[in-house]
Amino acid sequence: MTRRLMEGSEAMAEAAIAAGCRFFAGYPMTPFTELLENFAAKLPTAGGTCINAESELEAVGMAWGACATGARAATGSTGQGLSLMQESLSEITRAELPLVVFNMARGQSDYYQATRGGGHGDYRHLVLAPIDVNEAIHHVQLAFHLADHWRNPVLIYGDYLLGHTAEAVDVVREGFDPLPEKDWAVDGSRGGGGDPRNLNPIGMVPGIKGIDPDSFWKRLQAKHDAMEAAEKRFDQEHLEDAELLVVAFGSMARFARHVVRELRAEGVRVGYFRPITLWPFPSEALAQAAAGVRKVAVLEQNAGQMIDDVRLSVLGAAPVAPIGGISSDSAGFGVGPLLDIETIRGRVENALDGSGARA
Amino acid sequence: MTRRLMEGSEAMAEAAIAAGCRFFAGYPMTPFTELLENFAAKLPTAGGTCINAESELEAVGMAWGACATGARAATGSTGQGLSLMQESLSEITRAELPLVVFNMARGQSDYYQATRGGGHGDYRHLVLAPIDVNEAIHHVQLAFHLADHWRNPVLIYGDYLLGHTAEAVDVVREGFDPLPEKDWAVDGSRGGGGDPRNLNPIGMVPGIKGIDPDSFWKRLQAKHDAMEAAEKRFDQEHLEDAELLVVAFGSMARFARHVVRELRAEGVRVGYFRPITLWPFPSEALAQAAAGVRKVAVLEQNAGQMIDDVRLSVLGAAPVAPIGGISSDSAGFGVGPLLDIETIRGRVENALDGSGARA
Amino acid sequence: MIESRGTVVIAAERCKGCELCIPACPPKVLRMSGERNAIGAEVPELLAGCTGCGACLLVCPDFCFEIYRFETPQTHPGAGAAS
Amino acid sequence: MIESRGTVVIAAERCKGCELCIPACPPKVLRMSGERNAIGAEVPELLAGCTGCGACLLVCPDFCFEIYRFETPQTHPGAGAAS
Amino acid sequence: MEREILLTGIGGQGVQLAAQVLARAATDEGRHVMTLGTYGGTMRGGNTDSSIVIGDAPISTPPIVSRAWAGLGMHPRYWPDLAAKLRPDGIAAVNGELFEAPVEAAAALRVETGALASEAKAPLAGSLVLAGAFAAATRLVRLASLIAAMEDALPSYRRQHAEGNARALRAGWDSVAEPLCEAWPDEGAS
Amino acid sequence: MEREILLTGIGGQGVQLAAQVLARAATDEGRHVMTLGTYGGTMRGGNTDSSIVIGDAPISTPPIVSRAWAGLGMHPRYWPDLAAKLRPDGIAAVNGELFEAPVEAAAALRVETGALASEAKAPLAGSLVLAGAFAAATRLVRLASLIAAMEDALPSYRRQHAEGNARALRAGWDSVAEPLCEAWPDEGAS
Amino acid sequence: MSDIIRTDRPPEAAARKTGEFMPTLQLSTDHDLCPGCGEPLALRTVLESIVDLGMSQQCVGVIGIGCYTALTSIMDVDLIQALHGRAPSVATGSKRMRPETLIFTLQGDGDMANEGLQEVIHTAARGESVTCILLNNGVFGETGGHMTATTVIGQRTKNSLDGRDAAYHGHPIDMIGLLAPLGGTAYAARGSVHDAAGVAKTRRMVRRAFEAQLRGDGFSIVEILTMCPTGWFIPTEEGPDYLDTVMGEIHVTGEWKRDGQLLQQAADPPEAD
Amino acid sequence: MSDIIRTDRPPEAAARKTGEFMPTLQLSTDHDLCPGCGEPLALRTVLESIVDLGMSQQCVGVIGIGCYTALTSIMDVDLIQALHGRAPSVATGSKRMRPETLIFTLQGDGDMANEGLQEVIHTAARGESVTCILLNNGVFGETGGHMTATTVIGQRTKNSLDGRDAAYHGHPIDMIGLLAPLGGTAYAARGSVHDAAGVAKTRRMVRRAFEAQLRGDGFSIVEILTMCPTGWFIPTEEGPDYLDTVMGEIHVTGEWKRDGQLLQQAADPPEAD
Ligand SMILES: Cc1ncc(C[n+]2csc(CCOP(=O)(O)OP(=O)(O)O)c2C)c(N)n1
Ligand SMILES: Cc1ncc(C[n+]2csc(CCOP(=O)(O)OP(=O)(O)O)c2C)c(N)n1
Ligand code: SF4
Ligand code: SF4
Ligand code: SF4
Ligand code: SF4
Repeated sequence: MTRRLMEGSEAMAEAAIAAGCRFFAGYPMTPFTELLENFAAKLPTAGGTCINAESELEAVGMAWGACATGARAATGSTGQGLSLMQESLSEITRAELPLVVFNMARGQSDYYQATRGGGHGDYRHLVLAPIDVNEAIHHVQLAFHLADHWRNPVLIYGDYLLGHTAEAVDVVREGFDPLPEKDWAVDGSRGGGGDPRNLNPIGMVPGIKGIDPDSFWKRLQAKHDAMEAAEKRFDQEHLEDAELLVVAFGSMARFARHVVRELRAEGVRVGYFRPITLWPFPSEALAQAAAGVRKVAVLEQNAGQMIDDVRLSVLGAAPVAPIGGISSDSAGFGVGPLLDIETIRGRVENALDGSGARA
Repeated sequence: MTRRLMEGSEAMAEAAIAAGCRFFAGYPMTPFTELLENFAAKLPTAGGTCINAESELEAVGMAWGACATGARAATGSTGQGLSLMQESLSEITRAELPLVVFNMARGQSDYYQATRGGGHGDYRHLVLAPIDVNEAIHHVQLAFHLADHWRNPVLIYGDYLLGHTAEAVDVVREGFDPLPEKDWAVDGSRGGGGDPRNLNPIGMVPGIKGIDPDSFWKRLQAKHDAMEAAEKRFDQEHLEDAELLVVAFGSMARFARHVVRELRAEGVRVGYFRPITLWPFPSEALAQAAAGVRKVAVLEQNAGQMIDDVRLSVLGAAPVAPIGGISSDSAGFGVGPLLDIETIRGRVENALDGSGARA
Repeated sequence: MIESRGTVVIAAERCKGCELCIPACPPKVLRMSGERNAIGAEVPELLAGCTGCGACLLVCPDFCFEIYRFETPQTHPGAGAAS
Repeated sequence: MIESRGTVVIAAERCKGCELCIPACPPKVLRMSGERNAIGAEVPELLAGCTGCGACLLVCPDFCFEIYRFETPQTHPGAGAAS
Repeated sequence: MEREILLTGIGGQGVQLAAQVLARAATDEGRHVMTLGTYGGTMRGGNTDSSIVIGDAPISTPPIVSRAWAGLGMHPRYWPDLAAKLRPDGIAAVNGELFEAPVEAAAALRVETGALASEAKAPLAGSLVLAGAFAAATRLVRLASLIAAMEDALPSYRRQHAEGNARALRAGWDSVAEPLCEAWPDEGAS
Repeated sequence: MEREILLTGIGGQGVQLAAQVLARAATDEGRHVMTLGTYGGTMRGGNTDSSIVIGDAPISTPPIVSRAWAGLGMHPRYWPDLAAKLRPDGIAAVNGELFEAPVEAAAALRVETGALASEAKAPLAGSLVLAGAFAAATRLVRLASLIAAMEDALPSYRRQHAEGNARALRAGWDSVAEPLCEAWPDEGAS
Repeated sequence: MSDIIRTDRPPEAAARKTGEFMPTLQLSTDHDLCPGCGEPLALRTVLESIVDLGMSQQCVGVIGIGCYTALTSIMDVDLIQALHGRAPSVATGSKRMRPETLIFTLQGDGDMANEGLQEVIHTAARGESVTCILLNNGVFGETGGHMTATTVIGQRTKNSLDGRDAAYHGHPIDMIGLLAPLGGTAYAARGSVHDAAGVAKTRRMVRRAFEAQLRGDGFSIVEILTMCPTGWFIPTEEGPDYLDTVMGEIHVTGEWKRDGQLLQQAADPPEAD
Repeated sequence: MSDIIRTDRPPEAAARKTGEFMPTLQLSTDHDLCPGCGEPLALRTVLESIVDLGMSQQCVGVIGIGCYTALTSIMDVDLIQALHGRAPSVATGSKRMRPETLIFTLQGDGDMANEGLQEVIHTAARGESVTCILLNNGVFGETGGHMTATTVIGQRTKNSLDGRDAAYHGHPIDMIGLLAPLGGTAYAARGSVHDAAGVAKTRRMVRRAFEAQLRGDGFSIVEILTMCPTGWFIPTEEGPDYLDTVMGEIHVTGEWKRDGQLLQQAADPPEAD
């Protein structure tokens, strides 16, 4: 174990490279900038390429071209830059390309964008929301694996805290199940043989005019359903006899977990549930975790987005109340006054009132 | 009454002009192209401007600049082009500008994008989904009114059928409640007086360094809540004793309504509910409409998007089942085999089985 | 007497009748025939005097021409080229 | 004897010590003073010989200069301009 | 009452114009009308279809018609798709010169569109002949309305065709001796 | 056990370097460490803060620390914000040359950072003096670890400062006679 | 009529086939582009150049969105279908990961000069070793023939039926004029398929652009002027002449930059190659 | 030290004030830009030109995203805050609805030459009567000093600490060289604020650009080279010289296009104006 103190941005770049990522393209934007800088610093020595793209639209295009050749590739931005990438991300998903996308968000207001896809049409990314740098190291490697496994983009939802917090960590290359060969990747080799590859987002098949939307969509839908069934991940604590369940993801979950642990130490019957995958959302697990509680409190740093998924999981079995909210610093980077243990403890305690959780 | 046979695209452009729209910018894309063409043909004679913008990103920027001066302005595309506009649409909303946006979608797969906002951050557009050309004429005028009233973008969710179907209609200018003066609009006049205007999406105030995110967000949140409370619209039919409730919006609702009417004529106890505003979603009304039913069937032409809002409304009170699905033609314009009364009737009848609705 | 140094095969069934080949032919030995194919397009026909230069092939958007050069030029009795 | 045809007021409290004004001054009568203001920036000072040309004003990013021209040039005893 | 009419033909036969003329004529007569044209691609020889719904109240049928009261066929290639949607009690009016097989419908009308159009010195206006004959057979709209609607529907650079087109509509109308299947039986003859 | 340490100062005082050195030294000693730096803007004279959490198990505290065991102050301007977070039983180590008012904490250490740094011929390394003194007063990390961590933290183009910095760390360490408040009371002295 | 030669089958007299219906890298001749469209001619120049250079099995095409997209179904080349406007960036990513591969884009003027203008400029400035092929017909063919950013003054389009008017519609962009001077551009040329000689010249340009790429010289671009009788609302047979006289006058054909050197005047590529 | 003149208050001897601390269209002098930054100097040229033309109450600024965005808090002008890269389109929409208003954009090189390159080119080609002001420091100042599309070969930035290398980083784009030739461009000039004469010349350029707009001549652009010692990682006092010698050599200053005519050689604007 050779732990080194690394900011999240550095650790994530190292984890990506450990996972075999050989291409990155991005355009600076706080708090994503440092991730880009770390890729730029580290990829060339790993035999890879990092392009400081001229814009987010160009960055996602470059990453598209790179992963289409079979290379492990990634791009990213903050949610705002990802807004610009949505057309591409939607189509890359339909083209079934394994891209890893980082959203180093300014807070948690991009939950909808991350989980519903901000672009046109029906598509979903697998979304991993690490709680800390250590988990991020794992998630980044998992992301590349899952992207290849499903031939689907995987999004990592980070934020300012994840990118800028340094922790003493060890980036170890993880092993995963073997993957099939990337015989779909374009390398030029299938030209001239009558059976070329055509990586496209609308179901075109070489040699055949027009498209057959039905079989194309059926295949995508089946994959979507399989991903949804297979990839739900979550974490939970202190569910035994909990009267109040606090649900949070990503950085906010670290605050929530801390407060729940403190309260439990004081004998308060409060539980903690964290979706690790935001899509697919671990609905069944949450429904079970919420089974006995009198109330579910959703702590998210936005106007109320994940709460939809929480309600869709709990489906009326217990009241679901928001205890977070939009919270920003004056620079707009999403490090607002809500990110404070005392404040959160206060809100949880408020939610406790009447939930019967006080011991 | 001087009815004229007009395609939806033409009628919507005329309605916009009747409502005082004086600026439009867009970039061609099926099935939005004809709307753009109609604005291009009709706006100049109405003293307005239509720019055939060089791209969607530029179109939305132009519309932004136009509406910032107080002019009634609109832009649009299909959902795919709107993907490119999401960064701007998100920020225009926070800048509190009254823009009307048309999504002439390829089917109904842009429901999430329309109702959650595909861009970064917390923002919502008012979303109107007309069922036919006549209602579209009303919605377009309402959209300009609501945009000014709330200083918020309003999105019209149309599709190929709405744009290309001709109906015998009459475009009459509608009256609405009086609106406050647009003293916020930039016309240059407040320069040099120590108190200029600064139309920005982050809460900057002239003369003050930095931003105060809290008061800014509180104001936006309050407006959001007020919009949500005030603007829910819906349509319903045949709820009396209904055992099955069919929920659909936009063009699909026209199919659903037809099938429900046919079935009712045959004595089948089936009801119909249509959200007219997709955001805010008429949850309470739907909950009430669904109160006595044994089952709710959601007919939407996508992989299942509005069904979230239906479930969030019904909250477990009755099972909610999808009876739609992705359905496209070979050109990808969203005019697929699902758009057929027999097919839909079959699906509704399937859903009826066991719901006890057969007379 | 007209001499043809080459000739063409015309895949008339896929001709769309655009007439681009007509002016492209340097010796002007292609002309529209008045005949229509199954998709309703008027197709070209060849008169004597083809040189086998391949100009028609280069300008036909529907890939209707295959070009041959005769080992020995062929001769034909009448006047070939359209005016 | 040095003549000053003009002079400047320096809003030293907002100077950020960038030194852009120093070389900008044609007669070279500005130099860094060694003094620091409340935000810790070293601020410039004026020697005799200012012409009131306003060059410093044009190059100061922090709007620290106000320029005056004397009705009658003022004279000062010693050597003014920095070397 | 809603009357659904489907038209089919191939590119260049004037199907969309005929649909426009019927729909506008009905609109001018104060009816509620809805119509939607669909094209089978840009290629020559592709199909070109249209649907019209005419009613005496706002149209509630969706724009994609799945059961129709009437079908007009200019070309038999895509007719089977249309025929499958025709109600058993519906009426079919077809281009007698291209339709070889007999058409199955409660009321069937075969029109020699080309011959009549040529006679009317408007050889390209076969679809209008068919529309005229269909209107006469159903009294869906009046001949005068058809002619006015046709004039209205022509773009300015095609105005020179107005007279020929009018002759074609009339030739079609006149070719039908008496109504086969009244569109508005309750209203009496127009 | 988790030890939360907050540092505050103004731009240019070397607060981030001091935080880095403390955090890296603890990492090298095998502890779990988390640290986050925050800056109050680009302007000169803006505040520059840092938080460090050191523990013997993976850190579970969130990165924004709201209650701290220790506070290090290089400049009093933003100290009150920090002081509000200091636990009643915490330790404060401050720059004695700039802090005029007494500091309220269970254990308080005033260090003449400038004088000691100058004496050590490293006049700009006042923050390292403070870090050294703090480490000595708490035995949070060993002096040798501090020096190694400092060398590690310097970018290549600043290597020439390594020796002066080492002297500054040592000067701070040596200025404290004996521990005031042991960081790891259960482990015995290091 | 006299002397009509049979053309429905190969000649009986001894003859050598000197021209195949379609390039060897084509899967079929069946495509849905309009009669008289110039885009299939441009495709020929690209496919034949790939074969000439022996790169059939080391070539990736990145395709934009326009009428030419329909041609992908007949191309026997590994392809990536990009979005409207975005092909140059996609090509960049692919090239970086597969530097030994010949990478080209196929884009229309709507695609390259409107939606994706910035992509191609940045790609050129970066000196990316990819070849962009611009099919310029001055209209968005696919959506019905609207004006684009390259439509020349006076040109008919769906929204300029009386010809583009600078005062009302703005000025056209000369894409080669814009791209050739950029530091990263190694080769820039404009051809036209309005006649057989134009097709042959264009093919030489495409080949030279590909050669520049394979040498690693940097960015290369060939703009190909193509007829769009549908978008211009003219009879098919008038297309070539309209192209040559109306568009060709402004968008001057020839090589503009060779081996990284701007030419004083656009010149034909040498025949010799 | 001898002869230090008091500068903490106005002189006692009779004197005429000939220069105010700040332009009249400024609300305050207090801004957060770095010491030695050139952007406030450029702001001065813009604000003073508006006053010169009597347009203070008929002027709308459309602001991009970069360090200069912070200057909006001190501008006494009606403003629209646009997104990074998108100001020219926003300005277009405003101008069309308020043709009598003076509309300008304020954008950095990251904003205009990277994120929004296509917007400004299309706006120029369209001949839109707006004025774009480009503050070019060759870096993204705001995000920490990374290279942009205009960074000249050899320039230090956060990601080219040893200077930009064409082979590795690609070539810079000469924005005025790109925009001046476009048909819709009426006026194009490049100034520099590396010294007082440069500031004065730049101000004349801005004024002439505004005049072109008010005459309805079409698009006008003034690029202003500005120092960014922070992004260049150099001491503030070296900024002006670095700007002049490193950036100014490639990005040649002067007027490039006047009254719609390209000049053979960039020339200073006449003093007389
Ligand atoms: C983002 C986006 N906007 C609009 C479209 C619609 N669209 C498809 S093709 C096309 C125009 C293509 O024009 P061009 O590239 O010149 O090719 P051509 O059709 O003329 O061959 C447009 C606007 C699209 N596909 N994507
Ligand atoms: C779409 C988008 N991408 C990235 C950013 C982050 N960003 C803010 S300012 C900036 C660079 C600004 O550079 P420039 O325009 O040159 O201005 P300067 O800061 O140098 O004055 C960037 C990349 C953003 N705001 N929006
Ligand atoms: S090969 Fe040449 S000469 Fe023969 S038909 Fe073709 S163009 Fe004419
Ligand atoms: S060029 Fe080809 S498609 Fe056109 S008429 Fe000649 S053979 Fe037919
Ligand atoms: S230019 Fe201004 S800020 Fe810079 S040193 Fe001179 S007075 Fe100070
Ligand atoms: S970073 Fe550069 S551009 Fe930004 S304020 Fe500082 S000096 Fe100016």
